[in-house]
Amino acid sequence: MKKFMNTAETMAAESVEGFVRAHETFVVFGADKRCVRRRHLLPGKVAVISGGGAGHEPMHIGFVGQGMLDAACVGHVFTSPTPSQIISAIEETDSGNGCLLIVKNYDGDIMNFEMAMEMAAGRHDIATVIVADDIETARVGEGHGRRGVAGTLVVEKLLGAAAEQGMPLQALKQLGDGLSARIRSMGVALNGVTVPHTQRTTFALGAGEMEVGIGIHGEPGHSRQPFAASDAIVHQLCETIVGDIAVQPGAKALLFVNGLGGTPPAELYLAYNAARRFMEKQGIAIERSLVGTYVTSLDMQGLSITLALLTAEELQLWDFPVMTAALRWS
Amino acid sequence: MKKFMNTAETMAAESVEGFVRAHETFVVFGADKRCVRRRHLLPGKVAVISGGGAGHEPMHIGFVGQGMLDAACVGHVFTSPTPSQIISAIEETDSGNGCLLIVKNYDGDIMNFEMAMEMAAGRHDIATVIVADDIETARVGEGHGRRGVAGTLVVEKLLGAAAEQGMPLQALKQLGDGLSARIRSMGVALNGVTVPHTQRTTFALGAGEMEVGIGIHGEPGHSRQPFAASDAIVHQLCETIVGDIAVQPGAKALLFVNGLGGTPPAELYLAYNAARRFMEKQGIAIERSLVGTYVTSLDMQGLSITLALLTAEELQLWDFPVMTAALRWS
Amino acid sequence: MQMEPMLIAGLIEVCRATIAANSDHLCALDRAIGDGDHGTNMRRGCEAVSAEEANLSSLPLPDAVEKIGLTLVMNIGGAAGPLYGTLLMEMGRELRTQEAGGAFPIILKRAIDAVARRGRATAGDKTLLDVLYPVQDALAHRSRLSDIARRAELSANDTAPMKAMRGRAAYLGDRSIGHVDPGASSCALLTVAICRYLEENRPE
Amino acid sequence: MQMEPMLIAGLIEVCRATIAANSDHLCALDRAIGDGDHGTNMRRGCEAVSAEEANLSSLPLPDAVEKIGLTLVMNIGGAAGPLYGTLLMEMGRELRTQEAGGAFPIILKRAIDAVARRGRATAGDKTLLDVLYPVQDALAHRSRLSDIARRAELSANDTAPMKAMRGRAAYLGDRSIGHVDPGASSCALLTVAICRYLEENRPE
Ligand SMILES: Nc1ncnc2c1ncn2[C@@H]1O[C@H](COP(=O)(O)OP(=O)(O)O)[C@@H](O)[C@H]1O
Ligand SMILES: Nc1ncnc2c1ncn2[C@@H]1O[C@H](COP(=O)(O)OP(=O)(O)O)[C@@H](O)[C@H]1O
Ligand SMILES: [Mg+2]
Ligand SMILES: [Mg+2]
Ligand SMILES: [Mg+2]
Ligand SMILES: [Mg+2]
Repeated sequence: MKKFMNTAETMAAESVEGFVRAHETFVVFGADKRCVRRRHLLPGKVAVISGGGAGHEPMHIGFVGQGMLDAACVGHVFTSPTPSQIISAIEETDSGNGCLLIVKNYDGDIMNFEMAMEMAAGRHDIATVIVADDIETARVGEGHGRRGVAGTLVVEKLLGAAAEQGMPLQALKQLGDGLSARIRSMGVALNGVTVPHTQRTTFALGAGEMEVGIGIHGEPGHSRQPFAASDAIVHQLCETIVGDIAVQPGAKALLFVNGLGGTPPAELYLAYNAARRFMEKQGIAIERSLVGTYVTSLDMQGLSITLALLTAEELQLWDFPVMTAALRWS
Repeated sequence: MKKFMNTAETMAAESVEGFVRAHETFVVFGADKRCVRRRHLLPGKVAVISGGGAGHEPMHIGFVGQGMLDAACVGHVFTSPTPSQIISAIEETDSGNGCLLIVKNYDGDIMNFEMAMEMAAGRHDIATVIVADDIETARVGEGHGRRGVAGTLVVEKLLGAAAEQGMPLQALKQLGDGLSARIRSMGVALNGVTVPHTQRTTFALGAGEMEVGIGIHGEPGHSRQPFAASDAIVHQLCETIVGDIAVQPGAKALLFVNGLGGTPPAELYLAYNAARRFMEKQGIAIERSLVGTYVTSLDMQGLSITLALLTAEELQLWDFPVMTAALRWS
Repeated sequence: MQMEPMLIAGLIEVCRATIAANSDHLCALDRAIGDGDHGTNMRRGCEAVSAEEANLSSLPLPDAVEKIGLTLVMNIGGAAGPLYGTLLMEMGRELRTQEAGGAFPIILKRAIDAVARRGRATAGDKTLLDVLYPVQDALAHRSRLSDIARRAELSANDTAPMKAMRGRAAYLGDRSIGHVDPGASSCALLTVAICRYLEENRPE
Repeated sequence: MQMEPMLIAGLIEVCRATIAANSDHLCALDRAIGDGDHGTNMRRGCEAVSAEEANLSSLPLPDAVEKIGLTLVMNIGGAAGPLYGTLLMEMGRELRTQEAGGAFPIILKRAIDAVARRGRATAGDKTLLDVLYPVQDALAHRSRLSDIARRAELSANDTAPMKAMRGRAAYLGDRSIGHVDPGASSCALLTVAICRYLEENRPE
């Protein structure tokens, strides 16, 4: 394991500090560096807040800025942020119009955000949207739900745009809850990752193996399979996704190929090419595309594919101007 | 070596095809897929063209679009494109105002672009800017010049913006030539890369080693050193850069930390943090920053640091709206 | 069971030392079926509590216990923070309402139920609850300290054949079978350490 | 030296086969001091020429040779494309201007000089020039084909102690010493193959 780091203890903090300095025109640390928030808050809008463990950069701090998140909290590596961080983010960004918390469906994230919400409830109007876009896990556990993975980016983009346009808290929650049935992701890893604290890989793969159905915390996935040609891998992921989501004839979609940290752009585009062909063969019109390294698992070599079936209004929210470190258009 | 690929022969082409499909709103293939060009050319402007081997994505195709390149040619992996590709790019984008070729200083690139220029010279007004920002090589070879590496992005951004604003060919060439003394890059690799055709790594590093002064073609670097803490590595790179470039008091700069393909954003930001501190200690005002994976060497784990000393006008060119796959702002 | 400031300080230290000594082991357990950080998480929490020790000793027992829970919540994060935090915060609150001593098994039962609610988990889900409930049961049956400790250890081992239904390990489905749950293990380690300490420093 | 269509076709095939058989070896040499693709590059070029063979055989010799060069340039890319391409394009042009036969060493000399200009390189820079010039010299001295082949092989080996001054290998400085230059090696392999073929098919 060779990483650009100084000590495991300071790694996440040093990285976030570099992030804030690199983007200081539009983000700033909250008090005691408990969160990263928009430098210029827009008064009158619902505050949109997210957070999670470190090791998934650029998510979520890379989505802080105009048209997306108002604040993001970063925990230790692969460890949910604490309620004190989340409360701090709420206090710094709530302009009196309420806060929407976007939470990935991990027990740790859910519990910490929930405790923060209980502790801050008296002083703030708070609603929560849980993102649970991962495909594999529903088959495994019984009813404890899917993980929140790369689809989180889509939810945060759409809700961020809607909030920027003045949508009130409850409408935002409804919009967010309505998305969950229409966003699905599935990932594959070519290697396990090394958690800096322990200097050990979370799982080890042989030269001819891959791990299918992985999440973003370095945890092993649904099954270990022989490594295969890219088209075969992409085909398997896409087939599983399409089999799990109700595709109406004439469906319009966003197709998102996400790198897990150690996979270069060229390979992601190659995978996108196959995914796009697959989806179009299914009669799904790919109206928007995103290819890049956005939701990572440290330096994991691998990728995930996300399909989001979107309405015309939601596609407009996707197109709405955004000005963050990781997503930027106008 | 596990990569998302089908066959080594088709890898580059499949990847570029995925790229074009993902960004089809603003890029399109040229005839016979010999180049990737802006979908909507701006008549009346000088055409800005670049190119190089595959394996460096998103460079250069990721810089095609409004405010940057008009066309880019992609060769085989680590192999300069052929004159036929470059001639095709010239023919498709020259609106009669001439073409500026931006070429990285590698013998292969130089020779192919030169032959293209000779073959197209009768029909087109062509000028060339050579980018040679790499720091280490000047010390090694005698006078054959430095390699063109991540600083190429800066040159392409500034010249692309100037061309978009109507700057004529010779003025663009002058601007480009003038930049070369003020842009310096240096890179470090934590592992060698596997060239898909040969399935073998270009150089092998032990668990405790790193290769300092590497370029972007997987070639070994200037020296092999014991792997170190990030701050020590960054310090060494920055010190070499600052020692090689004439820094005037009050200098304003762009600081660019570039990932080589296998290094995740979190580590790049951590390195940026240290680089920024270093530069500011030297009295260099970091006016603009860029952190990300832009100029890669397949899936190489590693990074490069680029310092560009820029005038106020050049900073404005940096800020000028750009709408490409990899760089986008307004 | 009469707690004194000295005893609180001793227990804090004994817990901190136990986790520190077993941090790598807990991470290894978590690597097998989770994300490899449980030891690190617990150590961070225990160190934060230790750092607060001077303030804690000056508080009345219920307040001290609740404060320990809050300190865990606010410093650990992950799943362990809210779970261990809720356990102690609820225990502190229960201690405060049930001023009369002697009802500790009931207090503990209520605190454990709060943990189960927080985690939407029940016994058998392969979590720290699978140590907490048996320990509470032993306590309710007035078992000797050494038997409580033994029960905790056995219960942790009993999580190995279980299929995880909660937490990250649940994502593995059947592949979680055959591994001891890290949270159950940390809970057993702490129980054993606390029992041993109480044994040695029995306030009689 | 009278070339015939049959001979051209034979030479094209012999070059293609030689490169195909040595492609991995050339990549290995290029991995040591370059980017590992020289064998792949040369193979792509030779295959493109082979694919054109039917068209080429119908052309007059100078045109055929120039067209081979252009085909190499337009298909190889990298450094090898312009270098080998220039060699053959210039040779074709020289063959055309110097219609009278017999001056082949001079024709070759001019073509090699064009390669040197294209690469801004000179003898001793550890490139294919360090095989081309000795081969031309041997030819000018009317050496036997087998001696020319031997000279090419020795010259390629002689690049090992040189320090590269051009091409990617130059970035390595002193670390380029001790390795045979891939371009020099491909050039020697082709020379040997061509000499052997001419020996066996000597038009006498
Ligand atoms: N929903 C839950 N209910 C009860 N216990 C849980 C739950 N989720 C996780 N746990 C416990 O937490 C332990 C993992 O803690 P830790 O590794 O610190 O957090 P994380 O899973 O966030 O990395 C598991 O071994 C299990 O005992
Ligand atoms: N400037 C140059 N002048 C002459 N020969 C050169 C020059 N640059 C490279 N070469 C030759 O080309 C060979 C490398 O070719 P190849 O690997 O196909 O191209 P690339 O270096 O672009 O990957 C070197 O071994 C050397 O013989
Ligand atoms: Mg964790
Ligand atoms: Mg090459
Ligand atoms: Mg864990
Ligand atoms: Mg090469």
